[in-house]
Amino acid sequence: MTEFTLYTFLAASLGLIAIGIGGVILSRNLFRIVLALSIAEAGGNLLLVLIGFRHDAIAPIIEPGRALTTMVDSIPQAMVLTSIVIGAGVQALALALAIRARASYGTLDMGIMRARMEADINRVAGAESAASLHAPASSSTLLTERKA
Amino acid sequence: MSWADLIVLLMVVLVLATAFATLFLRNLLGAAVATTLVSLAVSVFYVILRAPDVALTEAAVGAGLSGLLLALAAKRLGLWHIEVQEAGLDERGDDPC
Amino acid sequence: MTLAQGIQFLALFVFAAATLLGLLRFLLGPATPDRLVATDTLTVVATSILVFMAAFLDSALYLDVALVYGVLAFVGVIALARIIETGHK
Amino acid sequence: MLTRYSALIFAAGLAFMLFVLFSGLPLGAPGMVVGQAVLDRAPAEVGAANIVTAVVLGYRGIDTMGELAILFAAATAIGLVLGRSRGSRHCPPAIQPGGFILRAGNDMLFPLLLVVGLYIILHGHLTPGGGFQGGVVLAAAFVLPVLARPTDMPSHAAMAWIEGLAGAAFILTGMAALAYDRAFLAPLLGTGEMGALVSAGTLPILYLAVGLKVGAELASLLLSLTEEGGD
Repeated sequence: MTEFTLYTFLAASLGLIAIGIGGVILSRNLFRIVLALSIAEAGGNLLLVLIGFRHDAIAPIIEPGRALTTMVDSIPQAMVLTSIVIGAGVQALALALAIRARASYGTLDMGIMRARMEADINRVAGAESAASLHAPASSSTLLTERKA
Repeated sequence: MSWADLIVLLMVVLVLATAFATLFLRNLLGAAVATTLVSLAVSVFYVILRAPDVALTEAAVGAGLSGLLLALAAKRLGLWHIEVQEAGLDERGDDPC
Repeated sequence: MTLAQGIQFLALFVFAAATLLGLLRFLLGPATPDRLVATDTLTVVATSILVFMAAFLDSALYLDVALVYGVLAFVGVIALARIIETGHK
Repeated sequence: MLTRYSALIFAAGLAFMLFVLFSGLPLGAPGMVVGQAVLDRAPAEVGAANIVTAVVLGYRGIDTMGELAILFAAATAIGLVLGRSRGSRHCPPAIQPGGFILRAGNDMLFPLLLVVGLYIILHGHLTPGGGFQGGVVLAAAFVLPVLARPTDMPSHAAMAWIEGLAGAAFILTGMAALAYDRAFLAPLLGTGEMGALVSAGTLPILYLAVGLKVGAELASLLLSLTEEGGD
């Protein structure tokens, strides 16, 4: 494996991280945000394994009847193994929250969801303001500014 | 340049193309399919980097578990329904930005 | 060029052509079912790449990866196809 | 629009910064301060042919327990968020029954998946794989029939029992080491012969517990996603 190939790996993993983070920022759809998050995570894992790679080394598994030679670093591999499984758990939880959010607000679009959420908060706050003296004064102007 | 390097280049093209496809495909189910392709290429990367354990985990989680998870979630979110109706609904779910 | 080298070269050519054609269909595919079929093709190609890699690295350990990948990628594709089949109520 | 462009510039700048940072790394020749020590000592100390398994269970066993706890928390949170409606034990199936090809293929694939999953779990200390990967395969084996025949769901109670017993077995195996004045989760029972199926002391038992727990957890997680619950 040449030096050039290792830099190709580096470019791939950094590209995955950049695409993933860019997707998390750019997308307005919750489902797509979850997908972009998993891509960024794959890039980070690839980077960690790449750091543990060693020239002219074999996989860190001893095969009976084969002479012991150098092996690649096994610590990053063990960490990445943990990270991938946790990432799947995070993805499942994020999808469940997205399902819940869509059930509550009827949309997956972040912009529409934020507007409905603020309307909800305002309705509750407005209902309370009749009974309470400590109603937030600025909440209604915030909504009108957003809508304008 | 050995042929392993050529496979690396091939997989880099695959991984970057599918990662961009995840962001820019209008249809969200297609984007979900694209992420399973990303984990496919990453799994081949791990084998080239002499990490069969990690490659096995990525293959199992990325291809199997993530595919099942995304499919079931897409069913509950009604994503295919949105594509069939071609917008016109309240959800603007297909807009990438 | 020995016979083994020739076979390696041929296999590399086939892998490259299959991957690029599958990727093309995935990117161009107008509808989601087209993309799903392209994905299925690509998983089969990737499984054979993994098996070939095991031969190249001279270790049977990598065959386990190909086994699990071949079995589970099928499950994932089946699940996604199932949703497309009956997803719209 | 301004947000879009600034986000693009941010992502590109981040990629450039990371590239500058990481291009200084000694790629292909890592320092391996801890890694070399582990590679030197693990075969004699733990006896697992797979060094990654030796690290995951032998040297970082308590981290693996934390990982199981995180997965358990995620599965519990998903059950809580999606909340099955009370009283209706037999929810209407979310998906119509599958066609003949899917049902026949499922019948043939189920035993294969089961065997592959158990093989991956039990050979975790010899070949790549282990409890987590095998657990994922087992979960897929038990969720695929639900796609084919949505009417017969596996029972949640059985899965909860398997999960609880496997978790208890993991912790009890770890606590057994305390009785021998060893650290929590330290491998017991000697190392055995390198490369044999019964070797590496308690690592196969621990991985079996991990595999069953992860499999039951992920299967119940996926099943709670299939059910049309609170919404």
